[in-house]
Amino acid sequence: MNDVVILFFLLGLAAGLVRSELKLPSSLYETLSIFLLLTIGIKGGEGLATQALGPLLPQLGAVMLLGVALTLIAFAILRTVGRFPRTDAASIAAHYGSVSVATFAVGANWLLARGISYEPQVAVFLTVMEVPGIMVGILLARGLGKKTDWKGLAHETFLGKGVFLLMGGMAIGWAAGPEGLAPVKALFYDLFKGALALFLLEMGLIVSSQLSGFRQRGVFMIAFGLLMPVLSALLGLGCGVMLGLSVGGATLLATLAASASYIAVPAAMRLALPEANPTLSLAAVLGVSFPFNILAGIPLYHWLASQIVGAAP
Amino acid sequence: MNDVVILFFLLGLAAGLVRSELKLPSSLYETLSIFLLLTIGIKGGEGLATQALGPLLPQLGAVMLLGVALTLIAFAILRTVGRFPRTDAASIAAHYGSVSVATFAVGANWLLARGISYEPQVAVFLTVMEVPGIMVGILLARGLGKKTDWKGLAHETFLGKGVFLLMGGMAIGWAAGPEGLAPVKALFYDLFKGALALFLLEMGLIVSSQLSGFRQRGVFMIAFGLLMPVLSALLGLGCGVMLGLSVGGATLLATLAASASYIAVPAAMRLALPEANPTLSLAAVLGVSFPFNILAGIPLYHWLASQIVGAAP
Amino acid sequence: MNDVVILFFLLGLAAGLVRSELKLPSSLYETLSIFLLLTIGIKGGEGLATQALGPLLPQLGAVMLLGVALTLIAFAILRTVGRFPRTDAASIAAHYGSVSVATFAVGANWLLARGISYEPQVAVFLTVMEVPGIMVGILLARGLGKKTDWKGLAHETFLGKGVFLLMGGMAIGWAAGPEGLAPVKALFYDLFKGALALFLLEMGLIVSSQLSGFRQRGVFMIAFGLLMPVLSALLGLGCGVMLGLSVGGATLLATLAASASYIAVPAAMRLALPEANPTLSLAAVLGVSFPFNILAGIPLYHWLASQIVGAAP
Amino acid sequence: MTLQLEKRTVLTVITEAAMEKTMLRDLKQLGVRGYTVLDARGQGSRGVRDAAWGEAANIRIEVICTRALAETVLQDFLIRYYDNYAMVAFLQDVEIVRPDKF
Amino acid sequence: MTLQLEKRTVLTVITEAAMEKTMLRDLKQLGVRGYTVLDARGQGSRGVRDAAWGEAANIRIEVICTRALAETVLQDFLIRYYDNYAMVAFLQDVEIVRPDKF
Amino acid sequence: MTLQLEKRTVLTVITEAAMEKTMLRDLKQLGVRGYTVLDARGQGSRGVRDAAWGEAANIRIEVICTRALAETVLQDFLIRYYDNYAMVAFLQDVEIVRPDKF
Ligand SMILES: Nc1ncnc2c1ncn2[C@@H]1O[C@H](COP(=O)(O)O)[C@@H](O)[C@H]1O
Ligand SMILES: Nc1ncnc2c1ncn2[C@@H]1O[C@H](COP(=O)(O)O)[C@@H](O)[C@H]1O
Ligand SMILES: Nc1ncnc2c1ncn2[C@@H]1O[C@H](COP(=O)(O)O)[C@@H](O)[C@H]1O
Ligand code: NA
Ligand code: NA
Ligand code: NA
Repeated sequence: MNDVVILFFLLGLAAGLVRSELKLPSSLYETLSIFLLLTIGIKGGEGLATQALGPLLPQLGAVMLLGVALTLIAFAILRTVGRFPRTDAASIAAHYGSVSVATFAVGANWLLARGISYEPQVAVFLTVMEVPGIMVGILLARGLGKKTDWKGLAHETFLGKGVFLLMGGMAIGWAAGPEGLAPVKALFYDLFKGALALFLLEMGLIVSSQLSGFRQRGVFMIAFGLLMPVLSALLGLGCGVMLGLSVGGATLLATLAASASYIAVPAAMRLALPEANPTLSLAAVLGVSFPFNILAGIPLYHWLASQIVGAAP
Repeated sequence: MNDVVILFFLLGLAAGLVRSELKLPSSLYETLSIFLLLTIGIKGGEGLATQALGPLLPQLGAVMLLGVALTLIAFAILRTVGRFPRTDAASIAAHYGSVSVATFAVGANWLLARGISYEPQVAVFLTVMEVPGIMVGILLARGLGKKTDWKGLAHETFLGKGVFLLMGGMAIGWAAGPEGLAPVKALFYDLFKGALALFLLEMGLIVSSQLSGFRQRGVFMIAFGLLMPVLSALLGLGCGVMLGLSVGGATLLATLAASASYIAVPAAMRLALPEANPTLSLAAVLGVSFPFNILAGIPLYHWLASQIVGAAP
Repeated sequence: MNDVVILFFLLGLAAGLVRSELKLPSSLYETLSIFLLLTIGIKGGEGLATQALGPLLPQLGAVMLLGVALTLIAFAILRTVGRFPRTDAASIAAHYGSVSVATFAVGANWLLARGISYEPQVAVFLTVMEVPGIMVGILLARGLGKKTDWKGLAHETFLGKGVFLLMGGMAIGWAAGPEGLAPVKALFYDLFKGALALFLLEMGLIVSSQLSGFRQRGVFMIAFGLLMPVLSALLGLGCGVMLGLSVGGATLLATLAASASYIAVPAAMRLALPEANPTLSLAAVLGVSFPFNILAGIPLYHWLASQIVGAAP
Repeated sequence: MTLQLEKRTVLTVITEAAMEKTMLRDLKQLGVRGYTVLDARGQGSRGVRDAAWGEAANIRIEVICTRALAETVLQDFLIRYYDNYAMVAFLQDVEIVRPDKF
Repeated sequence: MTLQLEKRTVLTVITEAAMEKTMLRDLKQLGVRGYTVLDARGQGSRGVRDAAWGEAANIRIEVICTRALAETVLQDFLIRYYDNYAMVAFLQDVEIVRPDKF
Repeated sequence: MTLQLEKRTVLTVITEAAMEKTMLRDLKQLGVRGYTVLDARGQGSRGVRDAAWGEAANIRIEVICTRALAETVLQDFLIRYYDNYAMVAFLQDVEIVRPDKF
């Protein structure tokens, strides 16, 4: 749990909380996120290059269904227990039905630091799980009416920076293979952890800036931000067992399920459901669920995975 | 031909063509180009540090003449076959008489990946070949009249970022020598290929944004953008043989001759020949010649070089 | 003395002096300074992790007193010999009583390149020595009146980017220890010298832009900018001997004493002593003392340290 | 030769960076022939918008056009965006040359 | 529905980047409810301010408010900052919608 | 003490980033005593100018000066640059303090 990258997150958080002058240039943040997305894609693609792609398709179907289920469950909880208006509930649910690349990176790093391997296709899961939350969220809020610009939305989603760089990196990793990638590994692989550390420094700053969002509905949102990830992780673990993943793979799928989007989904919701309150969802996602996942969730999900996957026949 | 850096170029190109949201921060692009220029200079200087500089001077004279010849030939073709107005012809010719650092970097990388060595002074050729195209282009358009601000232009050219960083890097590499450079090689040498990959990602985006320039005179410009590099490469090879370069050195000199400037020359032409259409030249240089050179040209020039240099007495 | 990083400084200086177009993106400068501050902190913290912290406190007291003494001495010289108005003298004195991280980095790099070790707590000295100069400078200008916003100033100083990143890096290095840091060393340690080289390139540009500040009081400021560092270094050496530091440690403490702030102090003075002329102090600090220290001062201080520390009983 | 100055209106919109693409598309549909965009930060009734993080940044769009078109665009943006997005908009008179451009 | 335009004043201040935090705090104390900040470079009586280096950069602050408040702020800034800092300030009339915001 | 406001003119030029050095030199030759520059992107009759790539970026230059000088500069820029460069320029009235500065 005391991975060094986490210390950078805590430093950023502290900087924000004590109102230090510390601020990273916005182009550094953008550069680091491009770097992380590309590298995660490349690593996944490199792994896929060495195995048959046949069994992948049904697995992708399964994790997309998982995303749909998570969105629906979150929506139900937010409507019934939380008594949120329809649009707000749908928007928050979309965040939790989708995934966070930063959480995934911390999880993958956590496993690597402990020498635990995972299936390369989990990086593909990351890519496809960005989408269902957004689609289901909008359907829940708007129904199947014609008002939503689905074409524009599909464009935003599939050609947005996140999905495009993940898929592009995957294509590069797959096409180049381990040997072809050798010349660029000094940049993309050797510096990955350092880049993740700097990125988490900025994440700490971002998280601290979202905490004021709890002024409204604080108690419920904090509880939801803690419990929804655990519930999602359990479903993710179940899905992982079903797909026959290793302990590492199941841990990462649980981490993905538990993670909530704070980039792609907020942007999509701003455009598709403008009347939904963006402050509430970001406060829950960034102020509670992201820190919980990287500080306590990942070790917990790994412990659960090793219990369940070990026990599975 | 399937070097991994080329895959990044194709990814950037695809991103632009499908209108993805992908965009690199402008300061990343600037940082990468500073990095590449410095490193190319340093490597060249390091090489020069181990050899006598005497024979260099006549070689520099020869490659400058080559640049003059290329500009004149391009101008003649554009005026006679293309029937371009004088100023447009002169401006486009200046682009093709000059060189492209990015193309050079891909060429050098291509050779290194195959273990083919080249003379360090080719980096010096790169520097001096930036200049003649600009000067001759302006002379062709304006004659020897007094209207051109030659002093300002010389300042722009020699003290512009490109030439200054190349020459400065060279001075550093030369002064420090292989041992002195050791402490900074982890940055400048080990990360060179990764940085080139990211740079080519952006180049793909830039190329895709120039393709609309073919609305005017498209067919001619595409043909010119394909054939002029091949013609130039042949002249470059001839010059390389004359100078007694190795196969690697002759390949790189051919690549330099074939390459066309898309940074220094457009900027100089904007100031010196403002009435020349900048869209046309950039479309040809970036939309045709740059991709052609890095995708097909370099292997072709190497094949030609190995035929000719092997055959030369 | 011909360390390669110094060559980058000279290149930047040359670029500025010949008015080259060379300009680094501001976010690159910011990124490099964040990187250097964090790394210096991390390295210091890593060193501290392996030793008892008990003896540190009295040492910190001693170096803070050193900072106070340097500020008072500089003020006395500027008032009596320089006949400066009270506020200007106080402001310039504050710069020289404080320290420069860039100078420290060059000094540490100089020692490392020669295999000379130094005590890790010198990085802590760097942090605490930023402060006394500012406080004493303001007291000298304003007296103990109530007009100064001490609270705001303390906030600026302790939570400013510089001190916060140094202390934060130290905390990370200390908490993670050598093994915990291993995953991020490829970024923070291996690239340190390359990053320092690029940073000094920009420093060269900045220095060249400050030289016009000598139009007023040029001769005196140049003399002060050369002699004050030497005097400070001697006091720093004395302090180092008193604290029982090694030759390397004493050299670095002398370098710290000799260095003058050009980031934290100017910013603090702008706010606290707005009527002080900022051009004068920056010209002396950046135009004279910084280049003197990194080009000639550090070797000189090391030579002195080896004479004195060797001779001390 | 004396300057031929004509009056036009400049509409300035300060809003969320996330809206850039959408609003520029709207502008074109409404018949605007040019615009300029600057990156900005700021504070207003919807809190501080100042972040390394693109989602929480602002942009400042400037459109020079006829009074009538400026009012049409402002009206349209008011209805479409004012309630749900951080947004401020204002009009100013300006004098331009080359009136055929705007 | 026709646009309900009202007159307000925009105060623009171009000054040293180092003053951002201080001036924004002053603005709030003087009762301003919103502002927009842009990064800038430039030249004036205090020399060129154009550097990678934050200390030598400029910012451009824009505040839309009532005429009276704009004059109060300008007066206050004149006294507090004009003598010792690189600074330029000016007022312009603008037309806004939603007058309750400013 | 009441504010002593005087009228001046602000000339705004939006043009290609590549022209920055040249135009700022021209401004000084024409007698301008200060200017402010912002980085910008945009679209106009010469296409989209919005790129990571410096060659395809815009800048926005702002000059506060007397009406007469503003018109002289505009006239000069019109003749020298308008035909061959992406460029838009406009004038606005502003009220300033410290009239000796402009
Ligand atoms: N009174 C104002 N003056 C200048 N800019 C403002 C003002 N109010 C708001 N803004 C800008 O407009 C953005 C959105 O405003 P709002 O919708 O009020 O949050 C803010 O982030 C500021 O950049
Ligand atoms: N006449 C002017 N027009 C536009 N901007 C100006 C003018 N004078 C000064 N500035 C800006 O205001 C800043 C401070 O001006 P000053 O206090 O005169 O040095 C300069 O760095 C410029 O960015
Ligand atoms: N109507 C307009 N309103 C605001 N900015 C404009 C307008 N037209 C052009 N621009 C800006 O001026 C630049 C050059 O315009 P143009 O010469 O028409 O291509 C564009 O890239 C825009 O940034
Ligand atoms: Na999820
Ligand atoms: Na060429
Ligand atoms: Na000092």
